[in-house]
Amino acid sequence: MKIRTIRLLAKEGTSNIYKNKLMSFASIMTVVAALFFLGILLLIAINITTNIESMKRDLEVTVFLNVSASAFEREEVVTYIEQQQTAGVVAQYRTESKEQAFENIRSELKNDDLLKGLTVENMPESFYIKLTNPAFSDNFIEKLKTFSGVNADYGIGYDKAELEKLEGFLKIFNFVIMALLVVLMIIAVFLISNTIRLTVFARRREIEIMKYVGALDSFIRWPFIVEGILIGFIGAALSFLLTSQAYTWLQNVLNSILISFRLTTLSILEFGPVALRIFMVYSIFGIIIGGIGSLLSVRKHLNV
Amino acid sequence: MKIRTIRLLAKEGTSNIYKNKLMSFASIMTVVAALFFLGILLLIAINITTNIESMKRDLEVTVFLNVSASAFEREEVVTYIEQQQTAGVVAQYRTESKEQAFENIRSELKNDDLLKGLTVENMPESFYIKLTNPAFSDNFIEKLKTFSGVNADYGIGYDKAELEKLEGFLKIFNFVIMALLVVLMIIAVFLISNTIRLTVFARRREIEIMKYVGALDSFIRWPFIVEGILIGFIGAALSFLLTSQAYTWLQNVLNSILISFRLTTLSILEFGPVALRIFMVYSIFGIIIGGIGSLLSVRKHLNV
Amino acid sequence: MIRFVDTTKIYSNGVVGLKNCTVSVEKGEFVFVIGASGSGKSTFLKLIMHEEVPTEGEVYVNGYSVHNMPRSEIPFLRRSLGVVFQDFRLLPNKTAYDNVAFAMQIVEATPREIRRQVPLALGLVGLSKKAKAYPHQMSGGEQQRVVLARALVNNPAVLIADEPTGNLDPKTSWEIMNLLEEINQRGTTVIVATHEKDIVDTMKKRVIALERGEIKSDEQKGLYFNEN
Amino acid sequence: MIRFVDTTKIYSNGVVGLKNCTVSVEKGEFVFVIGASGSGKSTFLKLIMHEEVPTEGEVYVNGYSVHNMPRSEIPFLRRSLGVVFQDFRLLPNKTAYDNVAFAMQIVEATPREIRRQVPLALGLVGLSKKAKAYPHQMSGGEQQRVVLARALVNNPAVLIADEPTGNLDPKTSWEIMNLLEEINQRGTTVIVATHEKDIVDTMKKRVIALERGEIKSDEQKGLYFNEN
Ligand SMILES: Nc1ncnc2c1ncn2[C@@H]1O[C@H](COP(=O)(O)OP(=O)(O)OP(=O)(O)O)[C@@H](O)[C@H]1O
Ligand SMILES: Nc1ncnc2c1ncn2[C@@H]1O[C@H](COP(=O)(O)OP(=O)(O)OP(=O)(O)O)[C@@H](O)[C@H]1O
Ligand SMILES: [Mg+2]
Ligand SMILES: [Mg+2]
Repeated sequence: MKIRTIRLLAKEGTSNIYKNKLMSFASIMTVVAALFFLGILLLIAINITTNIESMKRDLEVTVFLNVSASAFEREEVVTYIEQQQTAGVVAQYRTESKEQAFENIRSELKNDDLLKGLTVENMPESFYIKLTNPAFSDNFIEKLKTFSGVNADYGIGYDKAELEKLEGFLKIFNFVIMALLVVLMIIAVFLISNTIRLTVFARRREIEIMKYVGALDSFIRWPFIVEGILIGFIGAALSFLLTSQAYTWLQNVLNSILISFRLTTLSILEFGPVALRIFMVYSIFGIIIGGIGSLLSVRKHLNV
Repeated sequence: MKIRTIRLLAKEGTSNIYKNKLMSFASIMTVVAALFFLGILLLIAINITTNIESMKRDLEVTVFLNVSASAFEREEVVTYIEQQQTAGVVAQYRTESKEQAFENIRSELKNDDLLKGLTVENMPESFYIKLTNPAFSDNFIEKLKTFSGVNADYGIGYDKAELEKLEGFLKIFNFVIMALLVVLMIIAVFLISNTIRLTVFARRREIEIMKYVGALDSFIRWPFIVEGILIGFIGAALSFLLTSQAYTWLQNVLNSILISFRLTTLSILEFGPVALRIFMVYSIFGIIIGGIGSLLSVRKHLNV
Repeated sequence: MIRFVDTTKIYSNGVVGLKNCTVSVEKGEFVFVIGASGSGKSTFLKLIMHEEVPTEGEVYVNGYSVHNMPRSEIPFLRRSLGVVFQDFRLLPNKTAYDNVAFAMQIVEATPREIRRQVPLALGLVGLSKKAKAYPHQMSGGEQQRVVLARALVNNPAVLIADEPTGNLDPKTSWEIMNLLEEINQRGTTVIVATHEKDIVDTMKKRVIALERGEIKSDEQKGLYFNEN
Repeated sequence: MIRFVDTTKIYSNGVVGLKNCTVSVEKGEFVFVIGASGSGKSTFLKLIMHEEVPTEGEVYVNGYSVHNMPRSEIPFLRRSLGVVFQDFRLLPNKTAYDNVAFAMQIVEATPREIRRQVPLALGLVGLSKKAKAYPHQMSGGEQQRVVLARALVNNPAVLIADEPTGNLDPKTSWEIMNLLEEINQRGTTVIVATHEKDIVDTMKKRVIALERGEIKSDEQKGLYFNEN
């Protein structure tokens, strides 16, 4: 195929978008609708995953020192924790002194009767350590147990049950969202190619005429493919704009709800950092479905 | 319009579905896809709401009796609770005896040093009451406080914070899901009517010819409307089948995940009880969009 | 019956279809409209059936004033006309029979009338055997005759035929012309745009000749216009 | 050049389009195909251009054997033919100019050739002024001539015309026929299906007459078949 023919076919495909306004509009809008919904769902999924992951990270390892631990023994533990912090295992930690422990238990028990045997001195000092990743917990806890200052009787607390619950949620959620996304993706592909098929169908006479005049399949096909790709891309771009607007709005509303319910541990992602990736996903998706959808739709009518 | 004409037009609309196979297929599939996704999302929403609601109901009112409460005082409280149970305010309740309380605190504190001042006798008896609706909690707690046997110092426990957190979640969730559903609904209407518009567009020549031969608008319009309604209904029925299959499958997978993660407090709704309602929603939605979509699409081409 | 008063039709792209045309056709007349390709014959006929509306001037048909007509009356105007379109305009999804029947269904004829009239009309144009064929399964001439059958079937007051024999062999053309004459003798006004010199010359009917949108001549018992 | 060997075409609904047809047309001939409406003229031409395939028998065109032809060669067969379709088949979204240019674009002609040839072809059929009009903006005869221009523009080895003057007045018809004869004299094989008795009788070319799908006569310097 000669270069001027390629250029001709590309031009043809482009101008067909204008010439078949209604059909281009329908196709573009289908792309916009499908991608928009896909994108919003994806963003919600990312938000929920991120939040559950951060809850998992917020789980603390609780370590009690022996009531009688020496300053040296204490120092050993602190050194180890800080060294692990440098190594990137520990995210942050805080200590609870004997005095604080006593205060806490007193306010917790309320009934002074129960406090009879308790003094500041027989309360243990404790550490609350957040890990950067829950996966480090087992090794970290094993190692801590080896320190003589650590009270192994109390056990080193790490809310395995809570962790597992969160992981369970995450797994369910991931599963549901993956199922939804896959289904939605299939539906999107289906709807878009359906629309393209209809628009090509409406022009089947044209395709036949071209064939009757002696055009090669490729000569007929390429303008449609170019048209499909352009429609996919335009749809993706519009959908991206719509998504960014809708998401920003959603983010504002949700943030104010979060604040009014004091759910400050939850946070909503900004759109900016993911914008480029979303745009890429949209474009690639739109272009591929548009192009392939056109290709397949045209093929059926070429056999005359 | 004569009755035989009405019958004729209805027949015409029905047989057009066969005659324009590709276009009917495209429209039906668009309805199926849109309704299916709408339905799955709706079912997920119902499940999550139900679960959060049931978590809210699982919150317990915790009441401590005075350590020295008499049997009569205790009876008063029990009577009141049971009376409230008959009245439908209390869902269920359980008691914790002094012995159980002692055992619990012992295993909780672990360190025997701390238990020095505690005996079975100076432990309080307690009640854990689940309400049928968290909204009853304020009144119920106020009333309980008036009993002489109840230890008002300990406070009557009711996890307001937890409740508010759950309500916060619920509100966010409801908001997001409503936004999604509204958007999805708009998209569905849009996609379906888009497809119908394309199929009508492909037949605009026919419409024009009918007009040129002298047909009244209504004569041309009705077969299309019948066709649209039928397509909407067929789409709804297929979508319903698909939804019930997909949901049942999802339910099984999720149930096994729930079990493997011991998240037994969560439960997945059965499809059966909501089936009829879902079917009605689908049908009405499909029929209305199909009919109105056709009507509007045809109108444009009648002006010749 | 049909009256053009200083009618001009200019298409949206500026092309003149018809210019200052004043003419009238009385009930029961048989009129040929002739003229070179692009001279405005179809435009003339399209104005009668309200497919196009005049840019200037007036058109009256069967008591309707076509130039400013409420939308709702257009179907009734068209029902009083039987039209053979130059480009056929058959419904692609209907058989020959159903295409003809359609014209009766829209005027809410009884199924019995339809069952009697449609085969009759198809028989008149010699297509009884093609009743079950779809338009794309028929030859050009066959399709053209189905259109004629559709135009005839309701016994319209006026029959408008735009080159009804363009795709027909001379023998069939003559049969069709004789049919039109017979219909005309039963009282129907017949207006035929045609290129068939033979037929026009032989039939000796009124001939309206168009040239570049203008009426060049209008003669009773006219002959096919002899170009230069 | 073109050879039918005992070719039969039966359409999917059982209708016989062509029956046991054996005939050949040599390079440079000018052939009229005549016959009543529905006698198989278009079927005959459609078999040549591979729009239909024979049910039985063989068809050879320009060295291709049409009856069993790989898909990929069909475009090249068609490019060796210029076809005037009975139902026009113009691309609705392209102007007259672009429709004609399209036939050149598919054979990858240079833009310069296209700019030279297309106006020439439109001029030959008398449509220079309609270059920018879309098909729906043209009269029947104008559309028909655009189709002819498209068929001519690539100087095909064979020109196939299915009633190329069906929508044309006698004068224009004659101009077109003279054009076809001229093209034929320059070496192009011309096959014309037509109903125009006058033209066939005057031009005294080879005439193949069909009747119900069968070749009834095939005469050099023939006359329009006199029915019965
Ligand atoms: N829709 C339209 N838009 C623009 N121009 C048009 C339109 N329809 C017809 N014309 C132009 O108006 C003129 C008259 O057209 P018309 O169809 O009336 O011719 P005609 O006499 O029927 O010709 P033919 O014998 O070829 O059918 C022609 O020049 C044609 O190009
Ligand atoms: N696609 C088709 N399917 C079924 N039957 C067909 C088809 N095309 C043509 N026929 C039938 O085959 C016969 C020959 O048709 P053809 O088109 O060859 O006739 P023709 O000689 O061109 O007639 P005309 O002069 O009217 O154009 C006719 O009886 C016609 O009804
Ligand atoms: Mg005309
Ligand atoms: Mg033919």
